[in-house]
Amino acid sequence: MKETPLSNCERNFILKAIENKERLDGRQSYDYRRIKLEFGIDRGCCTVELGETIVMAKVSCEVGQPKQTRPTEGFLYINVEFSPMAEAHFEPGKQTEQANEMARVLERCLRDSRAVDLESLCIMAGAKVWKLRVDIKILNYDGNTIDASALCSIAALSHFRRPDITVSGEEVTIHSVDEKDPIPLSIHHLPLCVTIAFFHQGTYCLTDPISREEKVMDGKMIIGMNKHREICTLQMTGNMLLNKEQVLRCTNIATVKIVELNDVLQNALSADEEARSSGKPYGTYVADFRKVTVKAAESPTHSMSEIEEEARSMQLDSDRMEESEEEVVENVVKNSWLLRIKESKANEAQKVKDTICSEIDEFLTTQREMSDLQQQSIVNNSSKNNGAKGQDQDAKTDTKRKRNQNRPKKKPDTQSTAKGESLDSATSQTKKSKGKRKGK
Amino acid sequence: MDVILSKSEKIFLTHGIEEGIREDGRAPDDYRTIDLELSVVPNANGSSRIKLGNSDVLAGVKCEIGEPDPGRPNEGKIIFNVDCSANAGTEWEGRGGDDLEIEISEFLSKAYSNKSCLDLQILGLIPGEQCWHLYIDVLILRNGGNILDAVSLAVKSALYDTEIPKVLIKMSEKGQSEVELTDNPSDYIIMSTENCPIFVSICKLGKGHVVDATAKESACTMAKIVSAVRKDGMITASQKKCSGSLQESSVLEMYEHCRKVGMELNKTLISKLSEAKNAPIVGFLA
Amino acid sequence: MAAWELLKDQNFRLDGRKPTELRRIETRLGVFPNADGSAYLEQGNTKVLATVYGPHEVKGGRGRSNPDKAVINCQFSKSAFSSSERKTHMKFGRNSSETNQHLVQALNAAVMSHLYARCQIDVYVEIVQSDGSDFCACLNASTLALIDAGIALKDIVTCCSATIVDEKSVVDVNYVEESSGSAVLIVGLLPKDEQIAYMQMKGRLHADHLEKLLDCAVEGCRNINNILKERIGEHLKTHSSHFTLTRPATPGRAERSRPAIA
Amino acid sequence: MGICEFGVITKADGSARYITDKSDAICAVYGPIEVKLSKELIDRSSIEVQVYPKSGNTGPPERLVETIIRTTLDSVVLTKYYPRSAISVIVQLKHDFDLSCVLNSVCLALLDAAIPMKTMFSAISVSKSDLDNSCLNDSTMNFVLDRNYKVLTSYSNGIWKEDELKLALTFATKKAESIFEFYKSSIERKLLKEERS
Amino acid sequence: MSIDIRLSNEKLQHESTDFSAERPLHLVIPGDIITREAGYMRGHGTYMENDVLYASVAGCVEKVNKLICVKPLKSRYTGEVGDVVIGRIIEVGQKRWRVETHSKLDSVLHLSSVNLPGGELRKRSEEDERMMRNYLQEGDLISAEVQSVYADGSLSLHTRSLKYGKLGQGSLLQVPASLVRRRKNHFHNLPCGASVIIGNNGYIWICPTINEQSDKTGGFVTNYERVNSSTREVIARLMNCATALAENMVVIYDTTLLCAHEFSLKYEVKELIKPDIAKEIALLTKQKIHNNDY
Repeated sequence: MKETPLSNCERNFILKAIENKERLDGRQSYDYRRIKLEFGIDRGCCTVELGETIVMAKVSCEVGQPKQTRPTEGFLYINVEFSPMAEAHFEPGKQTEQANEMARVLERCLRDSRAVDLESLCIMAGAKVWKLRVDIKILNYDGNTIDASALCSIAALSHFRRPDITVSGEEVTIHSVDEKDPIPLSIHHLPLCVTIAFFHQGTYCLTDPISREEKVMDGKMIIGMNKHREICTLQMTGNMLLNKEQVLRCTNIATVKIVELNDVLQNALSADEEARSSGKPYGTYVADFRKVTVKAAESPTHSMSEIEEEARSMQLDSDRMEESEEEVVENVVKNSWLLRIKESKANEAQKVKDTICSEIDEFLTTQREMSDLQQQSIVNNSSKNNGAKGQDQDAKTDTKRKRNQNRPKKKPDTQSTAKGESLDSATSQTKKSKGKRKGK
Repeated sequence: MDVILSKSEKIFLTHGIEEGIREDGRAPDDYRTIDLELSVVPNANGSSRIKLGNSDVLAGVKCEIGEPDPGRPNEGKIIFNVDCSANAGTEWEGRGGDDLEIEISEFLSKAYSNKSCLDLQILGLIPGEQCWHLYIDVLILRNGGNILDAVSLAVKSALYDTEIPKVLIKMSEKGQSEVELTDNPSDYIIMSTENCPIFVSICKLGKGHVVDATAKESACTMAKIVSAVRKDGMITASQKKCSGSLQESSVLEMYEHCRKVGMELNKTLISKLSEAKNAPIVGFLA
Repeated sequence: MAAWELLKDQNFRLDGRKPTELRRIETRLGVFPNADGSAYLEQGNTKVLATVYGPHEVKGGRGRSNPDKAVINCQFSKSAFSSSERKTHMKFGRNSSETNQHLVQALNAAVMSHLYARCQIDVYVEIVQSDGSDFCACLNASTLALIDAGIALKDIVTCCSATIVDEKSVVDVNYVEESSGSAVLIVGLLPKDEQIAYMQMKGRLHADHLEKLLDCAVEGCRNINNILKERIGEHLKTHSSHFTLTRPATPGRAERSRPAIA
Repeated sequence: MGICEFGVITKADGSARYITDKSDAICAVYGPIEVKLSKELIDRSSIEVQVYPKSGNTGPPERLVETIIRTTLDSVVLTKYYPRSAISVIVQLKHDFDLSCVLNSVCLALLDAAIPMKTMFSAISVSKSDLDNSCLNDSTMNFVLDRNYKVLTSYSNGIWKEDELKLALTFATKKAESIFEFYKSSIERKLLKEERS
Repeated sequence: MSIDIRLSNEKLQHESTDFSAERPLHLVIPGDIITREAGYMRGHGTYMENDVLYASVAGCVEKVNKLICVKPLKSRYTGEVGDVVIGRIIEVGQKRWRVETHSKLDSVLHLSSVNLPGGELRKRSEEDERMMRNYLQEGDLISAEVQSVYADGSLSLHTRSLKYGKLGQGSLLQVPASLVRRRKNHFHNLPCGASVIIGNNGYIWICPTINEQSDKTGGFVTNYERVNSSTREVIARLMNCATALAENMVVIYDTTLLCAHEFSLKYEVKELIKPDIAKEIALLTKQKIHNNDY
């Protein structure tokens, strides 16, 4: 079966929506979809669901000969396969360009950044080493397979236990699981990937694109990074042109997103440990970011600056980090994360209030029928404060509708330029802050 | 390169050869100008570049220590590998050149399999355990006809240029022999390449036959005989190519022709090689 | 070793270059007259041949052709004797197919492919000798070959690598520096508008250092671009005498060459 | 009995994940879809089956399972309704291999994809130890039974005596009953859920 | 038997004389600004961005009134109506032939655009369609004129004049199309004893002298008679001269070809393939035509 191309009207619709900072699934530009990690009964098997995208990784190992040039290093081989299950047009066993590219990016991200300690995989120098193999299978395809695969493979590698061995002279005994407890791999850091898709010649960018967005994008920037803000790989693909500022902005976005993803990974791993120790066969963990950033979701213009702000604060954090010990580093990151969680769990009414306040701000900037709206929103505000938690959703749609009613009054161009300005100001802000730091 | 010609073009070309006037004015046993350069690839132990008319070939020799063949414990090994670069034309893209690559490398190993061509004993280090492996990689950059002759010239020149590092054989504490490379880079051995064969291809077009056929002439060739000729006129390997059939008398005639041309070609090449060894390297910049 | 330390103290690199100094660049256009375009490029000891065939009719069925623009097809290969250790190059391996893809990506940014609807442009690159920054040399040579073929380009896409040695960012990385394990950034740039058409980084690098390294690579691209421009200019000058005769003498005849306004 | 989840593979026309104590399999069904010219059948649709192990490549054991699934489906699926088309069944194992689990996941996925079938089917593995606790023999017998408890396919390992086979069949029939019950309740749940949304 | 092996560094270094000084050329490379002034028309080899006209190829700027073009040193042939081209049939299709003319896309020759044997105004029948391969088959060479240029740049050819049609015995040579000078006539019977057709697409056909009256049959009567040795030698000499001119980037038209032929007479034909001699002849020719200021 051949691949069905995206219809032109769909294409235009998606592009138009992106121009208006809206996405098909109602997410905000930099939101990830719901992430679910599920570990297998076996060690080293992990499934990641990123929205509808499903990726499965399985780590296996065998003993083999090392390279002559690197006699004390083991191997890490990554294989990516698009299962015909994921799309009817994927041919079984065929190495597509896309799979090839993914495998190379992941290899650079995990192997060339020395995330997995390959020297610890050496059994006997020059003769025997462990060969690790990560098989990644895309079971359901709905875009952003790289981020999902990176998360999945590093989770599987962290989860994996290799058989224990005893070396006596020239002989190597590999112990079965019953004889000796298998041992975990030595992993130095946890690199994860964030993909940023670009549209309209690089004017708009999104994280975690779904497949329909991927079909209309100009290109993407894949950033592999760990929580210490160390970039592990960078890869620009597709037909687009970026300037330096855009590249640096990408890394700022990635910095924020990596912290989120890293947290998901850590929580999932500990969830699995917990489940296993309590006798369950395996553990699962679900994270939904859309709730966390609800505030941002309602005011698109603010989200960008917000994320930049966050990146900036994190940069400041990291400056402190470099001076202090590693443990402190973790704490700082965790604190900033906890802060956000707290924020999200805060009083529902407060949230709604914030939303409306931000709306008011928006309207203030465009200076249109301010008083009228304020009255409206005050009415809304009071009504929602009275309302129960369950009504929150309705309330939001309510405000949205009202906003839509108001929208035609605004000129679309002014809106977009206003956004552009705010973006620019945001970047200049970051620059300034950097300058300050340098000054110190 | 595949050249398509119309029927009348072929007739014009064939008649010309029968009359002894080739398309470019050469006589039937004239070669085009051969450009020779040695040591073009610094990363190789020996290398050469041969331009024969429009054909362009690069050959590199690399020495590595490996195990000898069990049947010949005292000898080294030579391994031929031919690569048809896509640079030569779109038809060699991807797997396009594979067949030709195998054909040429097989013919090269056949021609060099005769013991008298190259002294392989000199490549032996520790009998039965270690020896030199000479990897001879040929890169065909442009195919302007008569590629086989050009390849053989390049291989012979590259071997002439090859400097094999000298090694010391020591006895280790365990009583095993060990090979140690000398630190001095100017300490090397050179093989005698006097007896290395050169290919001579003779193409039969109509009633005449020619050496060093151009791409167009190859396209009208009915039968072709390729022989690997040593400087003393001995033929170490030969093959007949193309679809046409040959009578016994013309086969013999062509072989004789091969021998004659081959001896002359060997003589000219050998005389030029020593000169080329000391010539400055120009490479692809000229 | 002592000499090495001395070099390091004096702010020199292992091969005696300053951090922002490029290796010597030599070029030659039109190496193979049978091709539509060809170029040879030396970047220090990395030596590359590139050939362009086309634009021509799409090969392998009309299904592959694009009615709006050209299909660019790249094939990269590396001769067995190119590096210090002999290695037969896998034409269909993962790495080479990735390199092909990346070359296409970078060239697509420069080629005005809408002018060559339904056509195919083949770019073949052969590394004759390798000493680091292979991809950069390949891309630079491909650009030169495209120019030699008279294919319309928006700008001369140039590529340069950068890495960090002893906490200093250095440009145009050689093999020794490349294999030292620190992060290597490769940038393909359209210098006219300073637009990045290709970017790749491997190895680990703190995000704060990215800007510095990026600046370094971009600067390198700009310098390479200036050198290439100069070389193309020289080539043009020595080979353009025929224009004095082929260019139209009277306006009347030239009017036939209609403008390419769509 | 196990856990069943429908619609896991959203891109497919129907899919199901079936988890038992022993195994865990995902099955996706695409169909009826366009068929390759070489596989086209004039009077019915062709059934393509692909089975992928949890890691590594498809090998001979998977090929065997593919054949078993195909022969079972050939007799169950009403292929003549969709001439010149293909029904593609893909199974991905997430844990150890178990034939009955794979086959049941296929049946559930076909139900989800609403591919017309003559009858539902259930697969049961019976090992000798199921029949006789004292038996340490690991011979297994796999039955695929239709709605009327008639045997569609069977596949055995080890040595089985005739009377043992009969015993195994009655055991399987009993188990099949509960599996069909399970199918029914799962489908009911799924339909209810769809109705609600 | 002649075998000539030379070392690469032995190549003669002729100092190249700069002729461009007489008529200064405006040379540009891709990305160079041609003009910032408004009001110019964008021609081939240029593009407009933010009201600035840039070059997209490396070559020479040509300004004709308000139209600015950049002509590259060499490129694939871009056809214009009325050009004389030489092409090779590569496919026989339904009612048309596909012709390779070294342009970016294959050209077509419609059955309706050829003269069929037996009269110019004969109606094309189904019989003719079946017989197409008998007229022109794969590999055959034709001379033709560009009838029209399609939107995608591919050419439609015609041979509806008795001077065009299938080519018989002779030699074909391919040179960069940019070296061919556009002339009124591209068919020449040279006084040295051969005919030459210089196609605008860079294909040059050299053949025994065409007899004006009897040979103009549209090429459907093929002559397989042996060509005599002296003619052959002239053809070979002309071939080598044209190759020498092309390799040294000297413009090619009847005058330069004759000029080179004249200079070559002091050498034997086979000596002309030696790169040094070829270069010498090309440079002499170049000098001469510049001095005469053609």
